[in-house]
This record gives sequence, structure tokens and C-alpha cells, in this order.
Amino acid sequence: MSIAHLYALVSVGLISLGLYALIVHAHLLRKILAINVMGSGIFLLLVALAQRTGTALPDPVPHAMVITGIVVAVSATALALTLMLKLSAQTGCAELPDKEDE
Amino acid sequence: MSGLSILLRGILFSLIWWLLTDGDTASWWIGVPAVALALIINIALLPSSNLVWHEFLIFVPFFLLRSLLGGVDVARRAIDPRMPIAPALFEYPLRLPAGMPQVFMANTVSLLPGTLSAELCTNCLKVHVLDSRGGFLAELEAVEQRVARLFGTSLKTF
Amino acid sequence: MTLIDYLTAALLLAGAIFFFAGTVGLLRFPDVYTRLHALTKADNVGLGLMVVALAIQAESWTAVGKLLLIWLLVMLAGASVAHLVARGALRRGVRPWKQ
Amino acid sequence: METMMVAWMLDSLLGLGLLWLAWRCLACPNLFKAIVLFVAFGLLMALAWVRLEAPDVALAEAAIGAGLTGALLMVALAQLQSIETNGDAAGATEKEERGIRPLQWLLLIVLPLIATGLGYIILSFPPDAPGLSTAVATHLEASGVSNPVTAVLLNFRGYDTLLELIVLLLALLGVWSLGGTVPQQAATPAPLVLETLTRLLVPVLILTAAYLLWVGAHAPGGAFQAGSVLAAAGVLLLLIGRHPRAALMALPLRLILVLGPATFLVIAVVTMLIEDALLKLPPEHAGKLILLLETTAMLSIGATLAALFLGGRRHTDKEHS
Repeated sequence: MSIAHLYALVSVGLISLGLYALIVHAHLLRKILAINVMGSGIFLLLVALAQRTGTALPDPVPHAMVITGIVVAVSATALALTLMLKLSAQTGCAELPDKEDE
Repeated sequence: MSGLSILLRGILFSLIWWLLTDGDTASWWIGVPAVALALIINIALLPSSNLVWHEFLIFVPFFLLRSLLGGVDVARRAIDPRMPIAPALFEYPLRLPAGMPQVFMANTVSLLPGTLSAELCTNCLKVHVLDSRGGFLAELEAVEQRVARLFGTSLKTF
Repeated sequence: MTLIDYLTAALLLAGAIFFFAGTVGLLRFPDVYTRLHALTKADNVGLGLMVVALAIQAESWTAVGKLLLIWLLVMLAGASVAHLVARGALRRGVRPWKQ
Repeated sequence: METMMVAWMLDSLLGLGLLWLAWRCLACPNLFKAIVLFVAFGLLMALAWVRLEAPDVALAEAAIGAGLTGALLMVALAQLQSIETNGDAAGATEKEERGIRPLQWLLLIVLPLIATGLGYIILSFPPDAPGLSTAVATHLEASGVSNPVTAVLLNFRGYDTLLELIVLLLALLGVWSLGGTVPQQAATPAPLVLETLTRLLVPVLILTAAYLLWVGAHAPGGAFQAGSVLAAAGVLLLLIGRHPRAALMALPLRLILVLGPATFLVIAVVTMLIEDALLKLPPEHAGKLILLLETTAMLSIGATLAALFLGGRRHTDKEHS
């Protein structure tokens, strides 16, 4: 096991945590946070695996993809937050309607 | 705004650019437009400043020494098992002119021993003091005097 | 190790002690205002000592200038943000802790 | 050997810290605390990028993941609270959790299985895999820059960046077309200390953005990091109430928003015609073309991110003033 593998395992933890919270929590802001944690986990996985080059410089292609991804993630978050606000302005509640409650 | 102070600000921004780029001459292709843009926006945002530059040289050592003491003081209180603090909120009537001098005072106070500025109202600074038994009032007055000299103004008298 | 190296090591260690003390204060102090005292002042001195430690090792004057610029900006931001947090707490009606 | 030990301890602590912060962020009942924890998580992520020798990513994360996302979330939470105070007192907190439901039990069984599977796959990966790093290194000479990440972003895989700029624009169009959210309360004047801080910082942020743009050619930095720093300056200006109300709809802002993607498209078409390949930059002009692409991309990214922060408040400004 190397440092790269250590961070890759951490990323698996982050992805699982995010996925669990995404499904379990009803509040949309929490779901957005969960997606962001999942996204960070996936970025971490990409960059961690890119580091398996021994003493040479890490693979720059995943780095570039992750930088692109971070910027896309923030714009997607902004869009999601606006959707959430729009929904709660209409329904008075920032949660998705739950079928079991109806 | 005087030409001299525009020139001084331009020199300051050019100096920052020179520092950032390690004096690389090829960088000025980007540096000149960047400095010009920063200067234009700076003039739009901060039309006037009347800092007295030679007073600055006196203020810096005073500030460094007092902020070092501030750090030592709070570190000692934090680590001391008895934790000797007696906090209180205190309103200090400001005699400095409104605007930059008052804000400068508020920011300075937060780094000096035992004082933290918590609100800047019109001509009054709410200060949170870590130890209300200490001589923080004399300290605040001293700082106010120095800030007044730094901005080339005098304190109002009540 | 030369004398300069020892000086750097001593300054870095002293800086770390201040950061540690600031964190201890953050954990031990009773309310948001006292915690801000600890963080702002102790961390400012800690960073200052580390900047001096690195500046005497720096290879060029521009590096020294960069370090000082960082310190200056952190000082400005630290003092301003401490004020804004304290102001926010005061406006929300957070009473200062009293013995 | 001892330094290896220290490095392992540091990385393990960092990893545990990341997991703990992510867990607290997703589990603590108070949403405000959750956002603060998410910002702290972003800062630790930036440290992790440094540990993984990805300083370019660290810079982007520090500006965006820890800064801009936090600001977006905070503003959204404040608006949510002002919506919900009209209804029940739930405010920023969630409804009571309804115990563990059957689906959740299933999840608690399936998720560890997925995680174990993923972990097993990761551990079975060979410890050495150069990936595309040798390919990048051999062609770096022809890319026009000496920072491999910039070479990948703007030359070797320029089409990724082109599409990404368009995605950014689409996100902004989405936010704009969703329009207003809630009426803003009468704007209280920004605290004087914040205003002064902004007035002092914005020119320094502009210089820093320009520096990041310049340095990206041969060291960590580039259009994305520079754009985020510009966006931070924009957010500060918006916070002290310098709303470009009428100017938002005006042509200049829209031109800046499309400047980056448009430049990219023009160069893409030109290279298509001359070199017969999309975004294949001729080596002798690559350096200058990359600088042009990066400058326009930086301006567009900065303007788009700041406009995203301003969000759909445009309509409410119109309706209530």
C-alpha cells in the first residue's frame, strides 16, 4: 500500500458517506452538500490514482480534469441551490414531497 | 486626487507585481495592464487617503511590539490552568474623524493586547476586553492618538 | 547547521507554540468573543514568527517581500474578520460571557 | 525512514480528518454548522491536493471549494430562512428524522458491500502506473507552456476546457431563467470594516489573478485559479452592495461572459481549417494562443462565477424597486 492507495481508500469513504446522506436526508440543501462531498471523493480518487508514478511527476491529465470538474461542480451547485430556493418559495418547504406522507 | 498620490499608488502596485513575479521582465506584458486596471479600480474605490508616510515609520514598530505583546498575553491566559480572564463589553467614544481613521483604529485594536473591536457605530467603538481589570482605557487612548497622527488629523475634544 | 538555521528552527518552533496556544484558547475560552481574541492575536504572532523564520532563509529579496505581503494581508483579513464575526454575534444578541 | 513515518502519520490524520468532517457535515442537525463544516472540509481537501503533488488543484480548491461554494451555500441558506420564517419555525433545521426505514436498512447493507468492492479494486491496482504522464512529458515541448497541467488544459485537451466553459454559461443561463427567488429585505448598509477591507483588497486580488494567469505557463496556476480569484473580488464587491443592477442586463457583462467560449470557438474553427484538427495549436504560436485563451477564459470564468453568486436576484430587484 502506498500514499496513493491511502487517499484512494479515503475517497471511497467519502463517496459512500455522500451517497448514504444523499439518499437518506430529505432536506435539499443537505442533498446538495452530499453531492458535493461525493464529488470531492471522486476528484480525490482521480488525483490519488494519478500519483502512482513513483518518483516522477504525477499524471497531469487527471489533474486537469479535476480542475475542470471543480469549476463545473461549483456552477452546478449554484444552479441546484437556485432550484431549491425556487421550489421552497413555491411549496414553503425545502424538501421533496415524500410519498409515504401522503 | 493629486497626481502625486496616484503616482505613489502606481509605484506600490508595480512593486507588488515585481515581488510576485520575482522581477521577471517578460512578465510585464501582463503586468502593465494588470497594474493599470488595479490602479483604476483602486482610485474608483478609494478616492482619497491622507496617510502621513513618515508617521507610518513610527507607527509600525509600536504596532509590531504591541501586537506581539497581544499574542503573548492571550497565549499566556489560554495556557494558564486558572485561565485568568474577566471579559467585559465596553463602549469607547471615538474622537477620530469618521471613515478610514476609525476603521483603521478598529482593526488595530483587534490585534493589540486584550482588546477586540466588536462594533463600529457613529463615533463610538464597542470593544470587547479580555480582562476588564487591566488598563485597557489608557491603551485605547494611546492608540487613538497615534492613529490621529498617522492620518494627519487631530482628535475632537468633548 | 549554521547559526541562521538554528535561529530559523527556534522561530518556527516559537510560531508553532503560538498557533498551539491560539487553538488551546479556541477550545478552552467560554464564548465567541474570547475565542476570537485567542485566534486573532495568537495566530497573528505565530504567523509573524514563521514569516520571519522563512524570510531569513529566503534566497531573494522578492521572496522576503512576498512573505511580508502574505503576513500583511492575513493581518488585515484577520483583524477585519474578527471584527465582523464579533459584530455579527453582538447583533444576534449573543451576550458576552461573565464570571 | 523516519520522515516516511511522519508522512504516513500526516496523511492518515488528514484522511481521517476528511472523513470525520464529511460525516459531521452530513450528519449534524444544524444546517448552518453543516455549511461551516463543509468549508473546513474544502480547506482540508486543499491540503490533501498538496500532499498528492497537485498544487494546481489545491489552488483551485482553496479558491472555489473552500471559498466560493461556501459563500453560495450561505446566501442560499439565508434566503431559505427568510422563506421559511413566513411558514413554520423550522427555519434552517430539518424535520425530525423518522427513524430508520426499511429502505435505509437495505442501504446500510448494500453500501458497505459497494465500498468494500471499490476498496478491493483500488488495492488490487498496481502501485506503478504512469498513465499519460510520459505522453504529456514527451510532447510538452510543442505545447507552448512548461506547466504540464496548463498544457493539458489548454492544448492537449483544449476541447474539454471549451465544453467546460459552455457548461458554466449554461449553468448561469439556468439560474437566470429560473428568475427571482424571494424578495430581498431592504438592504442594510454593509459594515464599514467589510467595506474598507473590500476597497483595499480588490486591487490586490486583481494583481493576484493576473499573477496566477502569468505563472500558469510554467508553474502551478492558470485561468481557472485566476478566474476564481477575480470572482472572489466580484463577490466582495457584491457583498458591500455594489450591485451592477442595470449593468447586469447590459451588453458589457454579457460580452465578458461569452468572451472566453467565443475565443475558444474561433480558434477551434481556425485550427480546424488550417491544421485540419480541432484545437490543434501550431507549436510556434502555441504560447501566445494559450495566453490569449487563458486571459479570455479567466475573464469569463470570473464574471460567470460572480454572476452565479448574484444569482436570480435580478428579477426581485426589478419588482421591488
